[in-house]
Amino acid sequence: MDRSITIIYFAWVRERLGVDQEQVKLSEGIETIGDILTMLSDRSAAHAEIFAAVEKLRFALDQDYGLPTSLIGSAKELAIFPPVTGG
Amino acid sequence: MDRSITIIYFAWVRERLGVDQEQVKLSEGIETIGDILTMLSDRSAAHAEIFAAVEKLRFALDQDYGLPTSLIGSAKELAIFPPVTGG
Amino acid sequence: MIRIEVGTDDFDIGDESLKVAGQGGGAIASFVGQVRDDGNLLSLELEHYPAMTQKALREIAETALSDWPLHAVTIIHRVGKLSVGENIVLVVTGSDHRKAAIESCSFIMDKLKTVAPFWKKETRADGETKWIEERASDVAASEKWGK
Amino acid sequence: MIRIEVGTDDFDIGDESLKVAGQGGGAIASFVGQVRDDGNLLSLELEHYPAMTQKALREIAETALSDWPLHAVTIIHRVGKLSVGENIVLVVTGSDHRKAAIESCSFIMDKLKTVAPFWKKETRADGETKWIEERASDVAASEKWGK
Repeated sequence: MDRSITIIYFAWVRERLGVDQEQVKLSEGIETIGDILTMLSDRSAAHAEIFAAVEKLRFALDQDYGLPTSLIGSAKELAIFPPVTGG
Repeated sequence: MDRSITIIYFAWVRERLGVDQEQVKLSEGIETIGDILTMLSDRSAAHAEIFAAVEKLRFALDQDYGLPTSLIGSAKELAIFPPVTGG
Repeated sequence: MIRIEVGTDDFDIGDESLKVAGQGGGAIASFVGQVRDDGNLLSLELEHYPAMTQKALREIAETALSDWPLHAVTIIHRVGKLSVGENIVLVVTGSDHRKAAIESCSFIMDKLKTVAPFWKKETRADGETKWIEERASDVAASEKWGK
Repeated sequence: MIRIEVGTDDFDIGDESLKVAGQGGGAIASFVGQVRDDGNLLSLELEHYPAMTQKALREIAETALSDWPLHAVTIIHRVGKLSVGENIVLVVTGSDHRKAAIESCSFIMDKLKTVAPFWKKETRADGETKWIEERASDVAASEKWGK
């Protein structure tokens, strides 16, 4: 089974990574949001630094909030962003 | 000293008494709102009946809320009305 | 800073909000009370005690201004005959902070209901009229502020 | 019953209040948030997560409708570049009861601030830009509702 997921970034996460979104293949053993973060941390120093401070990030799987421990399941989109500041 | 005060009525108090306002002379010994109510109760059966149920009434002396025990002092106007229902 | 209007004229919520917003702060809260259609209500007759109304409303506004960090307070209350769906009362508060704006707007309405000398007489579809009575829930809402 | 708008267009508080009032009830509460002039702020850039924003706002509105006796809820949130004094957000709630209207309006704003996927980047008069950070007071305000 060849799973993949779209990762999208917002606000300073997007700016510091320099990308809006990226597509990643989910190899065997990648089951949670945390697993994806670990995997993405290999991509660049910026990825590693940002994803190390997980308490500064928020996550949404297919537009529903999730936690690093949340299972990816069949989600097609993982959004990674700072705490929201609208209103 | 010949003191007098204007009594003004609102809402159902006004309607049941059939008068908007009346002028009364304050004879010696009339010191509180309650004293005025007692004195006015002699004027008609409606006066007596309405002023007997003092808990259904509110009072303002020169546009400030008062109680039956409040001293009239040099007030020029006593308003007698039901609990307010604006808004 | 404080704007109080009592009269028969209607008001425009948008205009009044803009005026409050123009006095600074990024948080504007407002409340509008209208004559509510409850099935067979036709209209209300709003009576007031003119010499006392302005004073009572101003005191409420001043308390709000001293107890919350507000830039502006507007209170408009209509009198006379008002039909179902018509505006009765408008309160607008402006602050730097939404909590201050919303809380003070709520406070002003609660106090206005129990302190400002207005009385409503309703006319039903069958022509019957009745003076509206004070509600215990309004008294409780007013007292909970402890001021 | 629920009206959600997210876009660059401005809104008219008066129009939106009228629309809510037209759906019944005599109590209409509203809150407007604007870009606040703090001395040297020039503008804000509002970014959002389009696929999630509508959904998040709708869920907040639905919670309000299930927890308070409301006739209508309107939430409008602007995105893009907004200068000092411009409108950012509008919430309007309509009910038979002022307590329900005001409380639910406050609830919606508190939740919107902490749940809806919007981010603000400020530009100062000297050209410096900075992403605004979450405030502990907003988190506390949101959590106090326990829902």
